[in-house]
Amino acid sequence: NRNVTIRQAEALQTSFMVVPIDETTVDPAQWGKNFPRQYDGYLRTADKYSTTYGGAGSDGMPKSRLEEDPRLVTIFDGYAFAVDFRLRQGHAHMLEDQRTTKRVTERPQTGACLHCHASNTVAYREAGLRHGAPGALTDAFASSSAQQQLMKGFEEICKLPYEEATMLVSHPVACIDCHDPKTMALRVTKPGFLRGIDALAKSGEPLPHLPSIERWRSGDRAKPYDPNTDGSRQELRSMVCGQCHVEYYCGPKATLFFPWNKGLKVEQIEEYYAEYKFANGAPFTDWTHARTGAPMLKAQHPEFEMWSQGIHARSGVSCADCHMPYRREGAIKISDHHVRSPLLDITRSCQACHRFPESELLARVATIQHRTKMLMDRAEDALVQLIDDLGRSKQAGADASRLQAAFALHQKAQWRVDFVNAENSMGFHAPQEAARILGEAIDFARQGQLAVRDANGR
Amino acid sequence: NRNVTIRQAEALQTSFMVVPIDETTVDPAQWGKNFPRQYDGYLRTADKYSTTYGGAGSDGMPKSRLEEDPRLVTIFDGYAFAVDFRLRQGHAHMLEDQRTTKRVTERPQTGACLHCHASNTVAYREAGLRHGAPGALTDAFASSSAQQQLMKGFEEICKLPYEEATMLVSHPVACIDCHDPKTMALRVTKPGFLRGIDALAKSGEPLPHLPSIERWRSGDRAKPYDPNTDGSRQELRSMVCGQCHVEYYCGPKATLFFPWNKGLKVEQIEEYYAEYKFANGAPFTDWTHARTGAPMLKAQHPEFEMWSQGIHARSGVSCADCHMPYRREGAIKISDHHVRSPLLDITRSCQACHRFPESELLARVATIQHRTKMLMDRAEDALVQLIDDLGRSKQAGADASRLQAAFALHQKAQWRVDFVNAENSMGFHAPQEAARILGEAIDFARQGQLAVRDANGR
Amino acid sequence: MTASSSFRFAAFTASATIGVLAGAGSYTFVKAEGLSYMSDDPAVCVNCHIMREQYDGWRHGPHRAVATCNDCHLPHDTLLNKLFVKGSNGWNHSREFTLQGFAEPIRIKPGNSQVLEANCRRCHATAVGDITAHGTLGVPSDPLQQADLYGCVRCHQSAGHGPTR
Ligand code: HEC
Ligand code: HEC
Ligand code: HEC
Ligand code: HEC
Ligand code: HEC
Ligand code: HEC
Ligand code: HEC
Ligand code: HEC
Ligand code: HEC
Ligand code: HEC
Ligand code: HEC
Ligand code: HEC
Ligand code: HEC
Ligand code: HEC
Ligand SMILES: [Ca+2]
Ligand SMILES: [Ca+2]
Repeated sequence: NRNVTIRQAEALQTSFMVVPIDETTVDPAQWGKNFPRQYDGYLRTADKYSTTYGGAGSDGMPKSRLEEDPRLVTIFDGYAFAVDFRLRQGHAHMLEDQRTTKRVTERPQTGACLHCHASNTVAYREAGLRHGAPGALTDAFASSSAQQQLMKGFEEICKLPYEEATMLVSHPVACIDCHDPKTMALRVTKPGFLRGIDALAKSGEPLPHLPSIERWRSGDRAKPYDPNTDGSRQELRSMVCGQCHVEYYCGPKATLFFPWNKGLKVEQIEEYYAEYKFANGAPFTDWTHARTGAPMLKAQHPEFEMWSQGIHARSGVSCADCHMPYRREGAIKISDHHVRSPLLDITRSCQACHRFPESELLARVATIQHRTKMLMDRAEDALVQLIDDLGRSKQAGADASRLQAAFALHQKAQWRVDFVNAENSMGFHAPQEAARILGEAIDFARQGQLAVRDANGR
Repeated sequence: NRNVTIRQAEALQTSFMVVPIDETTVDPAQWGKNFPRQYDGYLRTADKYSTTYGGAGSDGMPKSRLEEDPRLVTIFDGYAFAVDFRLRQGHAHMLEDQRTTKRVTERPQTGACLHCHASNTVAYREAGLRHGAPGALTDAFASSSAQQQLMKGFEEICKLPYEEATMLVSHPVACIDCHDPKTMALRVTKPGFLRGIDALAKSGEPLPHLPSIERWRSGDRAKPYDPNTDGSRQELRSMVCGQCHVEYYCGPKATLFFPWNKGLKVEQIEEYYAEYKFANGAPFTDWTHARTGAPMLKAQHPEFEMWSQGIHARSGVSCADCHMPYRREGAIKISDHHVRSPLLDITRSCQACHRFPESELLARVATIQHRTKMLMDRAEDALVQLIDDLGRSKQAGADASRLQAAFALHQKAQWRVDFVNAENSMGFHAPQEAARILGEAIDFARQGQLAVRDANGR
Repeated sequence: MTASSSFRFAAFTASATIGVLAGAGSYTFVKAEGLSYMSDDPAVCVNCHIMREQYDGWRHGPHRAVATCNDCHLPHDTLLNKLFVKGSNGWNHSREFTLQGFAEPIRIKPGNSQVLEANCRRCHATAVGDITAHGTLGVPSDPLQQADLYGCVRCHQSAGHGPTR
């Protein structure tokens, strides 16, 4: 392969292996000895900041989304998110923020939560070995024994109560979760993603932004799709993020999963949940709304899903392109491991591709985000009014059977509002798609109000 | 832009003035003798075609929008557009299509209609001279005498009945409407646009896509903004189209005008109409809805306004860049005067800027247009249901005073649905803005239905 | 000489011979423009007005002072390879120019974008050593190759000819 020869010929050894690292090396500080520049950036994810919609504030506790938008307390009534729900901050805080949220301290949670809040590649494999998976921790990650260790351990840790499980990990996401210690090539290691992308590949949904899946589909499909061997480097620059920045189910009733079996669009995920049955045969739902009694779905940070609907994804622009732009350090270029809002570094994050002044690029983002926010406010108002109407007629003793239509509309409307609100770019990752989803949300919420009136014979 | 200067040079070298042309030369065939390539393209606008949403069909009468979407008959009930409303076709047909539409043959119309359906630069000036405007027809277009002729004639012709006025013109839009016969430089000649852009310049609305206006604003404003002297060439490549592809008022109650005094956004135009009073002091309205009795606004082809909200406009991409792409003929490049859907010539229209395969670019447009269409269907359904509800309660004898809120919502909802439906790119010119507008439309329509129920004490 | 370059040598001789024998096409080729390919002077690329846009772009681009057309568009691994690509490009473009059969806008061909990226990395090896060490950034990089978009030009599209829009 010609590329490989070029690479070997030209790759200059600008970083030196001062300490050996392998599949057992969790501590980023060790990796950092070999790659000090990347490690420095990685550590800086502890920095706090705010943009109009990004970041979580420049000091103290991350800002509360519930205080910023009290409608959310009504919207999530009866669910843990109504108790404590904050803005996200840098990777360095992920483990601590999870351990201290009231959603964990005041509500029982399982070890599944750790899937995206800690470096657990090794923790999973060790647990797998303890539970009888074959091989040794030093086995290459790609080996079938290592894969069995990973999946077995994942299943087991998901079953543990959170307090027990969290003792098994000690770092936020770390080098080993995204990199092969031998080659430093990118890799995905999170079980939820490995299963989710497999289901997605098997689905019929066209994926122009993931050409390696399209290629796999047109092949004999003898082996299942494997992102680490079939995926291109450019795709992996997004997939490593898709390990966590996705919608998920993470609760006691089933092992953590990504609902991608029918595709990544909001209505495809909704449809999958609608058909999904828990082990006990019960239909899928996250919780029952306290005010209305309607069965609810909770959407969480579908960045990967929304990005997939946008023009950037179609154009081969990866998460890392914008959130980990190349930066020059001395004579050489590295990927900025200070993962954060691109608006803090427009020059590197955007201007390589967009030859417009920084002020103009900021204005474009502001326009997109403002349109999204205005429409989202409109949708949340409609949703809250529906919840009030439903709540009132329940109190007035209207019998639930006549409110079924309204319940269904409540779920559909809220699922959509939540999908955009939980997504963290305020519409930027897919501007028209975000607006489309909100338009539907408004329709379902208002139809719900009509259904309530009509049900009450009026 | 250097390529451009080169091309101008080429254009001049390679076209020989075989016949003299001046401000009195209306007939494009005359101009065509000097510029045969452009003339050939101009003639080809007679060709018929269809894309998914563009064109008007490959043969016979242009397709009827009313047959394609019967909801429009309910939506425009009581207005001429409910009688005859077709898809647009090429420029060559503009005059004939206007003369033969039932909106003209079965409804009285004024000469104002001709503003955008004929070459009338000369017709206006001649009429102006007849009505005592100073100077001669040969005066340079920029001269104050010529401007007085133009405006006077425009006012007079607008007052005539259509049948009389249309005898004064004999060509669809022609060279002289967009070009200075001496230099072939672009120019705008339509009174409605000259007044509209003046009002827009005076407004406070930021116009990042029209930098010459921003520059004029920051100056001493001694002279009013003049697109023909202040506007850049790139801006004129859109403004010549903005002479006609815009929202307008064109009726008996006031001289034709473009409602741009507060800006180009859908709600800014709405606000301007809300404050506008006709000479007789009556508030502004286009017609009263036959089914509901609500005062209505009609939106017409706001391409210029929608384009202004899109990323392309902000990026300095003009109408002509996409709809009149440069094509090489032998050694020189000319602007394709066969103005039509860019989807019929992706290579020249898009690939000059987008390094993606034709299939991919077509897929992008399809995705944007499909999202828009789905949301528009949703909005039209909501609107029609509101009209039905209002109609029913009127029949049921509900007194109008209690329905005021619902009437207002009917107008707001319909204005927005119509704005997107009348715009001819099915959302492409500004994808997120189109979706935002439809989201609002849905909200107002459904709120209207709620208002009806609540008004009827139920 | 390696197996591949000896094949290339054969191919080059072949294309050169065809060039000499091939009537009108080779007439143009010999007459002037084709020969331009044998020079390293950018001015001669623009013997063809068709190269004007790129020439002007290059003259306004960030590399005008440091790299000429051939620094970027011809291989610099072996002389033979350089001659071969020169010959075949010169031949193709002359033929296309004579027949006027090429598609516009003119777009770099897959083979030539590989050559191009190799040159970026030849000159900037130090700068990009870290980012390329663990996996190529990746030719093919041209979307028209229906492949993933990676490689230098994905972000530095304007390096050669300035902003193209
Ligand atoms: C084309 C550039 C681009 C791409 C590609 C992109 N993003 Fe973003 N992202 C942004 C911008 C711009 C924002 C808004 C930042 C702000 O509001 O401060 C954002 C916001 C975010 C946020 C919230 C950031 C904060 O400061 O709170 C997260 C998390 C995020 N993106 C993750 C992702 C993931 C995961 C992917 C890939 C699946 C991705 N992004 C792809 C540009 C991009
Ligand atoms: C192991 C899971 C995981 C992976 C992998 C991951 N993230 Fe995150 N990311 C998180 C969590 C959890 C947070 C929130 C941390 C907090 O608020 O305590 C977060 C926060 C962020 C933020 C917000 C930063 C801020 O200061 O507001 C951005 C931006 C972001 N991630 C982008 C990315 C990108 C880009 C990638 C891939 C290169 C990525 N993430 C990979 C879990 C992950
Ligand atoms: C599939 C990946 C994933 C799983 C599983 C997951 N998280 Fe997160 N979590 C994230 C990402 C990504 C962010 C940052 C983006 C955001 O805040 O929306 C985040 C943010 C957070 C935050 C900070 C912001 C906030 O919501 O207050 C807390 C706390 C948190 N998660 C707790 C939990 C708990 C508790 C669980 C288990 C019930 C859990 N997470 C499961 C990926 C995940
Ligand atoms: C959330 C995922 C993620 C984590 C965690 C992460 N990296 Fe990276 N890293 C990336 C991405 C994405 C790239 C770009 C790789 C590419 O383009 O192929 C990268 C590239 C690199 C490279 C190649 C040179 C460069 O800068 O592009 C090195 C070396 C590296 N990372 C070291 C580290 C070290 C050391 C750590 C831990 C301190 C770490 N990474 C943690 C995602 C991650
Ligand atoms: C690696 C290249 C690349 C990077 C980095 C990049 N973009 Fe883009 N951007 C594109 C491409 C490609 C398109 C699609 C249109 C086109 O083909 O030019 C696009 C489209 C857009 C659009 C219009 C489409 C939409 O979604 O509204 C905006 C706005 C935009 N980019 C802003 C940004 C901002 C802000 C950043 C940085 C946070 C950024 N881009 C980073 C390549 C990039
Ligand atoms: C970036 C490219 C682009 C720009 C700039 C642009 N358009 Fe369009 N336009 C399109 C596309 C694509 C369509 C959809 C064509 C279709 O559906 O067949 C379209 C559709 C139209 C149509 C309907 C065409 C038909 O076939 O029926 C009209 C009229 C139109 N545009 C006028 C304008 C005007 C006036 C401007 C400037 C104010 C403008 N366009 C700017 C790309 C553009
Ligand atoms: C004098 C008014 C006027 C001007 C100036 C004008 N148009 Fe039109 N345009 C029309 C009318 C009227 C129609 C519809 C004709 C019909 O359906 O009979 C039309 C139709 C079109 C169509 C649809 C073609 C088809 O076959 O469906 C496109 C595209 C278009 N115009 C683009 C432009 C562009 C781009 C410009 C500027 C370069 C422009 N127009 C300038 C009045 C104008
Ligand atoms: C400000 C410019 C303008 C004015 C004034 C105007 N038109 Fe048009 N007309 C257009 C443009 C642009 C199109 C093509 C775009 C479209 O069809 O939406 C068009 C299309 C048409 C068409 C073909 C499509 C259809 O609607 O059936 C008819 C017929 C027509 N106009 C009649 C009229 C009549 C009658 C009047 C006067 C009441 C009038 N126009 C006034 C600009 C104008
Ligand atoms: C609806 C507006 C419109 C009409 C009508 C029109 N043109 Fe043009 N013409 C343009 C635009 C836009 C350009 C591009 C000008 C520029 O880039 O400065 C152009 C450019 C030209 C040029 C310069 C060379 C080139 O092709 O770019 C010539 C010559 C020309 N037109 C001749 C004509 C002739 C002859 C007619 C009548 C048969 C005509 N035009 C009708 C809009 C129009
Ligand atoms: C003269 C240059 C130019 C032309 C011609 C052009 N574009 Fe664009 N296009 C851009 C620029 C600039 C952007 C903004 C993003 C960026 O900066 O790359 C963009 C953005 C886009 C986007 C993403 C933004 C959005 O509105 O969704 C799409 C899709 C797109 N173009 C499609 C097309 C199509 C289809 C055509 C042809 C009908 C076309 N473009 C013609 C320059 C152009
Ligand atoms: C004989 C006239 C002529 C001369 C001299 C010429 N070119 Fe070209 N060139 C063309 C034509 C014609 C094309 C379009 C060929 C096609 O797209 O099939 C082209 C295309 C190209 C391409 C893109 C297509 C490809 O094959 O990758 C490159 C790169 C290129 N030329 C570089 C050069 C360089 C460098 C020089 C000077 C050493 C040069 N050209 C001199 C006529 C010429
Ligand atoms: C610094 C490197 C560099 C130099 C020097 C350079 N080019 Fe290029 N050339 C490029 C790049 C980069 C591209 C775009 C490749 C892409 O986008 O895939 C390109 C593309 C082209 C193309 C194809 C058009 C296209 O957009 O694909 C032609 C023709 C061309 N160059 C000719 C020339 C000529 C002639 C010269 C000398 C006057 C020259 N180049 C000098 C880097 C260079
Ligand atoms: C013949 C050697 C050579 C080749 C080939 C070359 N470069 Fe350069 N490049 C240089 C030198 C020397 C500089 C420093 C010029 C300066 O700083 O003014 C430079 C500067 C740059 C810069 C920084 C200046 C800027 O554009 O902002 C970038 C980026 C760059 N090159 C990218 C590329 C890419 C991408 C390619 C291939 C398409 C390429 N170079 C091919 C020698 C080369
Ligand atoms: C994902 C986008 C991206 C890709 C792909 C990319 N670069 Fe860059 N490059 C950048 C950014 C951003 C900078 C600016 C870094 C800075 O200023 O700190 C840069 C800077 C540079 C510089 C200038 C460094 C200096 O001295 O100013 C050179 C040279 C360069 N890149 C060459 C390359 C080469 C060669 C490749 C292919 C191997 C490449 N780049 C691939 C984004 C990219
Ligand atoms: Ca969920
Ligand atoms: Ca109107």
